[in-house]
Amino acid sequence: MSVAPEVTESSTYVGQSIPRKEDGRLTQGQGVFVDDMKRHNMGYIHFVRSPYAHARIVSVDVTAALEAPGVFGTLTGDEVAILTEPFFQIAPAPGGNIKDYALAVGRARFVGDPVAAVVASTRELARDASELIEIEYDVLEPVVDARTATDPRTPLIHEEVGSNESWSGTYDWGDVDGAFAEADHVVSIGELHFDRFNSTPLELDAALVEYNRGTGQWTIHCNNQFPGFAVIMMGPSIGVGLDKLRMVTQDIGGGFGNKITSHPQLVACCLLARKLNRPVQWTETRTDFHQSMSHGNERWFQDVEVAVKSDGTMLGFRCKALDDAGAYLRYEPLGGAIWVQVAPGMYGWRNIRVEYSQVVTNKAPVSPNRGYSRMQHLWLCERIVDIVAHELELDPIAVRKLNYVQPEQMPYETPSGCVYDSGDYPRALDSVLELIGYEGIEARRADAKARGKLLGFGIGSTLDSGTNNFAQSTYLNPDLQFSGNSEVATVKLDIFGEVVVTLGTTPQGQGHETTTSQVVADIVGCSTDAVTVRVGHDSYWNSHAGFSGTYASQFAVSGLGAVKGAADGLAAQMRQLAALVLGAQPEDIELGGGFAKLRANPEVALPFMALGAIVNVNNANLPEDFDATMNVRHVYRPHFEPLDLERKFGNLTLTYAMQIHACVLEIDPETGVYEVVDYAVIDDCGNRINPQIVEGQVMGATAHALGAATWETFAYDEEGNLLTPNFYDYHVPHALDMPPLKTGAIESPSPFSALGTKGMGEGGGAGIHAVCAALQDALRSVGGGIVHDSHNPYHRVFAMLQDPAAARADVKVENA
Amino acid sequence: MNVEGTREFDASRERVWAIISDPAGMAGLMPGVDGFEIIDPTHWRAKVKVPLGLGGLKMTMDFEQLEERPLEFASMRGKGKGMGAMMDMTTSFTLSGEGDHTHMAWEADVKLAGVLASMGQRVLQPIINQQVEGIMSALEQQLASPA
Amino acid sequence: MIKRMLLREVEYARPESVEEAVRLLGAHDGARALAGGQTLVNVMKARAASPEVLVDLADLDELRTIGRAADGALELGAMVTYSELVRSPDVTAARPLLAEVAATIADRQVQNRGTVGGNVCVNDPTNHLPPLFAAMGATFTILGPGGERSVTAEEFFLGVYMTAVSEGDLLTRVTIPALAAGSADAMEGITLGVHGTYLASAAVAVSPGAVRIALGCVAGVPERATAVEQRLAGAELTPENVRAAVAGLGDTLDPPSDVHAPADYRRRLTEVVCERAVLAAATRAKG
Amino acid sequence: MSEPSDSRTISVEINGTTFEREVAARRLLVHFIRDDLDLTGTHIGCDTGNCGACTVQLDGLAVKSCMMLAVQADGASIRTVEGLASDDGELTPLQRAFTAHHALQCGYCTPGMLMSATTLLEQNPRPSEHEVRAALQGNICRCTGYWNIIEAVQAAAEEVSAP
Repeated sequence: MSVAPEVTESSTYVGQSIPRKEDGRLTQGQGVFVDDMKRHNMGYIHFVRSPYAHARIVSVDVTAALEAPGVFGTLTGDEVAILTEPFFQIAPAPGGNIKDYALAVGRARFVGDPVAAVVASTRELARDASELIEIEYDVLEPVVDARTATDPRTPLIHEEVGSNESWSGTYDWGDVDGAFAEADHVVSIGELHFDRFNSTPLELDAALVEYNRGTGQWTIHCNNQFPGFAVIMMGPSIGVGLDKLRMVTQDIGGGFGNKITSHPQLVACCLLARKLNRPVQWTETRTDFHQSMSHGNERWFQDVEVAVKSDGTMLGFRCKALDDAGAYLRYEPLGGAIWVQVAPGMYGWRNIRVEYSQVVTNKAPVSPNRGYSRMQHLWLCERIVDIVAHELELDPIAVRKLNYVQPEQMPYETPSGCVYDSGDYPRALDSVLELIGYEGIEARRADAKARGKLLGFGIGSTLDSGTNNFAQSTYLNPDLQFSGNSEVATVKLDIFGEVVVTLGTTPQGQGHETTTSQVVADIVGCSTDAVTVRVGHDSYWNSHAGFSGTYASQFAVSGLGAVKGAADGLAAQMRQLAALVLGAQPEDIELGGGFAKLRANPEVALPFMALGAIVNVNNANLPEDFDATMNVRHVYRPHFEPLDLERKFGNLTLTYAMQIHACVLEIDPETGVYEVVDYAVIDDCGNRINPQIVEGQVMGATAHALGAATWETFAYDEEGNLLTPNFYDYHVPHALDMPPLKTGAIESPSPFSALGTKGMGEGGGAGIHAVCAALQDALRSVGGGIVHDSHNPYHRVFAMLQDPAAARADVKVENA
Repeated sequence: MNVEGTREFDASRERVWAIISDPAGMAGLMPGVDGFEIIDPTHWRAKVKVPLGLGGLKMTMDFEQLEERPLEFASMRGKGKGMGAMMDMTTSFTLSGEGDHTHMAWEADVKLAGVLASMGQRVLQPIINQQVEGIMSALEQQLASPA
Repeated sequence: MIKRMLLREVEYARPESVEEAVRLLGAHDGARALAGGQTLVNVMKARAASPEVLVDLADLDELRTIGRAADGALELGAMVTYSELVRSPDVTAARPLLAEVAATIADRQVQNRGTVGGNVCVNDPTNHLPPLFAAMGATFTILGPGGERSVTAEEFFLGVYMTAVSEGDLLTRVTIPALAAGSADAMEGITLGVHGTYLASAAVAVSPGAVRIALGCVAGVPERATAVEQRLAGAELTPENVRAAVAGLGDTLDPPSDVHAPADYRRRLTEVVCERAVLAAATRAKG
Repeated sequence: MSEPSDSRTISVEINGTTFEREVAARRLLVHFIRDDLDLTGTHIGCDTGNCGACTVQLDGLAVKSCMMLAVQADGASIRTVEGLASDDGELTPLQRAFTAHHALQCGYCTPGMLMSATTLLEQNPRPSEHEVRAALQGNICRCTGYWNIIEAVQAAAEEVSAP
């Protein structure tokens, strides 16, 4: 029997689950990941990292290491401080005064902070030599709790800032005080905590860097997923123009945002390639990654107050948000603005005030992680709904439906000026309830009870906002000159009629080669097999723009928007040429099946090969004014209106996909151990180019959420040691840990994107919300503990079982 | 990590004190001491090999006497550096008791950095307990033998 | 200091007889036996340990056998892998629980390489076999320069990563008495994920009139719950009796805290898994 | 006699070809395969033997090549992902099922997954869903959540076992 997915009878490739073009090489071990590449005489880099969370670097002595066998050279923080400028800071002063370099200069600020680097002829010899680098530290008191970071007795991490606060600002929309005056109930929650974790892509950060002495140009083979951002950081630091930094990616083994901020290591690699005049290679270890790379934003929500009408309608909320950025601001404080994309969650709340502040701590720097900054805030919104429902004894499902933005309100402008493009949230909720079999939930609860288990049911609803308006950065720093977004694609017709597509993106498993070929094949009129999509990103291809990369749920809009623009352009040129050759008008020409045909008489046709050849190698007879190149570069730019910085108001993202998750779990009341026993997800990301790929993203993000909800955490001790520094203690769920899953989809096309698509891939955070909701539901019958943390290991659940009063002590209801 | 405990000895405080206040005496009690060197009256250095089945954890420990009230109280700080671990330990002993009986209360504040600190939390406490047990048993044994 | 993944220089030998292995282990300071390597190689990658000489036991076929002694006791060569335990008819006949537990150690790949001898010689408090063997009343046969000796579990496990196998010694065999009529074993644990690292574990062997209980994860060695054993000796193993006997067990323990389980929680878990293991063993013994 | 030494000449058969190389005693099997033999389909994703990206078949059993020294593989027969398809490029049912069921995204864990799953189907041609999950437990995937992988393995088993 055939195991191929069913291809429906359809005139288009778009909308079908065609098998992926990428899979042939990846299932045969023929993918090319960075660590697979070798160069003659290359050196292996080993970073020596600080074992202390906070320490003055008294001295670094590389003498013995330089004499060790096979060693080519070293790099120290002192050299880096001479050779480079500190990285550009997004934050305004004083947070922007932070001096961040490729290696720690003068002070180590987290366990794993790279202090020196050594290069040798083999991996083992580099590692051996690293033990000979003598570093003297003067250990300082570490700052590990964001809540005490600004206490005057707490040591400063960056003295040039004058405080451990890196950024703060108040967001105030609607009439918050009025809403509270109008409320029948005010529900308050003392403190909620969104935990620190990340998506731990299986491939680690890596680079192979070559330096061309003659041209002063570096070729950086790497797996950075946002090369546009990386070079903006690297160029000014090294003091070179961006064309000197040729960024090349091929297959990337997962990214999830975590591979955006490798620029400090890439700069160190560049300096070493130049200094040692040889190719150098760096591959991070798992422990390096956990200790130093891209933790998700840990966030505290304090003094949360919600204004509620007696029927459960919520008028809005106010709170403080305290973000723990870790030791350096590598992409931060952007997290301080990004959440505004989804300020009211999926709800019609009009009055919101958030006093946001961000502090630095002696932990690994935070950087984007799947659902970046929105996930934290959406978790807060979902916690608000479930806690309010619990306290006022309302049905969380009814409260959601009552408070959701309604389909007839679409497109909907939120209090912060963001525009939710389309969707039917109540319908999606009904769909997920049907998938999970909600009508039988009480029978299942009774069955669980008979087995001594506490059953819990919970919903998590979430938005997956995509295609950023980078002007959001000016909420943080009005002097920044960023706005809009951009992505590039080039589509050309080669001499033998092959359609070749070059992207600016850096896919890490999202199947861009496949979905691109579907869009192009439909427009140009050929099969997807006839479309070659180049693997990865290469800035020499000149098919990129300032925001090129793969991050923040945008490919289906920005990437495919660029692809469509370029393919439309090429198709127009092909019609133009065919018309010229066949003596017709371009509008008389139809493209299909690899031919340009006369609409009126399809027998009269030119194969693509002829079109490609005429322009490229047989062009003597073309008219002088014929300007088709058969090579079309298109830059996609979404339109955004200017922001109102005073009110922090305006549209920050183009599309809003959404997901609703439903979770059924059972707690063993004797131990707090729980198991997710049933799970369902509904996704709506507008038109789907390839439904199977979309479903794959939904599944993967769900798995991340389930991992983060129960097992995955970057936990630190009081000394700033990371207690989960690799997969031994950082438990990533495996095949036996996964519950049964049902998925379903709704398509609400976006009115704002070229293909009716919405970017997606980050909606999985809803799994965290759903598990929290289900735990709280299960605890209802045994004292009503309130879930305060996004991460609930068994011992935390046990504590809520043991002392429910403590677990709800800071939750209060005031009635008007 | 803070650990503490008490121990009773059938010996006079003078005898207990004589051993624990003498760096060489202390070194004699510690399990796995490979080498020992007195730098000055308040500083000494020991090469220690904690016997672990996986190959033994070698460390060079620098000790410094912090405070001493004869027959009553002694505190010291030991800083060690070895493969995969940096240790900074402050420990103190308080003695009380009359005649041929000594009550010892001890406590130690152990700070670790390096691979053991991040990966060894689960086994650290049992290892420290093993070490302390080793020291106390050795002390007991020494006290049991004729002075 | 933090970086991992690559071993220090090490010398390697692959002896062809047990005697030669013992000679090599004795002849080189810092020599260590390499069994399946599923812990040792990892620890060496982390450079948390670096033996100077590895004596690979792979070619010692006499350590790879599973047999039955005249009295029916199960004799497991130190190099028997977990996968071999799972598949062995002898194991299934003599102590079926051992096969069941072996199937839950780490994962298939580790089960294919990891060995009985490696598991007990490492004696990590979270390992499966130390408490299980302690409960089953296993004896351990050690070959050293002075000849062969056999020790009980109480004598074998000395501390975290420490056993009676000293430098120059080689564990050759673990012997486990066959289950007598009316006897049965059980092991219960709480793990980090399905089949993950134990946060708490209890192994129990029930025989007519007696219960042996060994707890994992609470100390450097498998901890015998002797007070509970005494309370249950001769008692009918009803849920009520077992619960009463286990009550207060946690207070007698001094377990470590870590990121997954604070000490108090581990005390509680240990009581629960102890109770469940006794009841499970009792049920099997009846069955 | 076998006296200790810091390197050894080993002979290993990999995907049907015998390689004889001198290798340092401390070299991990995975680095021998990837760096010395340039068979880069076998991947590395962790330091602790948890992720399974380096899984290969050693004498017919799935093992993690990062938890073995190359010298330990002396005399062994190894199969890596590059050895799955036939010489004329025909993919195995499992490889085809991975594509058909979208069982991979970034593809980094895929070689290890395929080696674990291939071993399972050789030993147990009709595994239950639980047996599939248990066989893959030692392989971490961060993209798919495993559901499609499990489905692909079951589909391949069905295809192979179908009369």
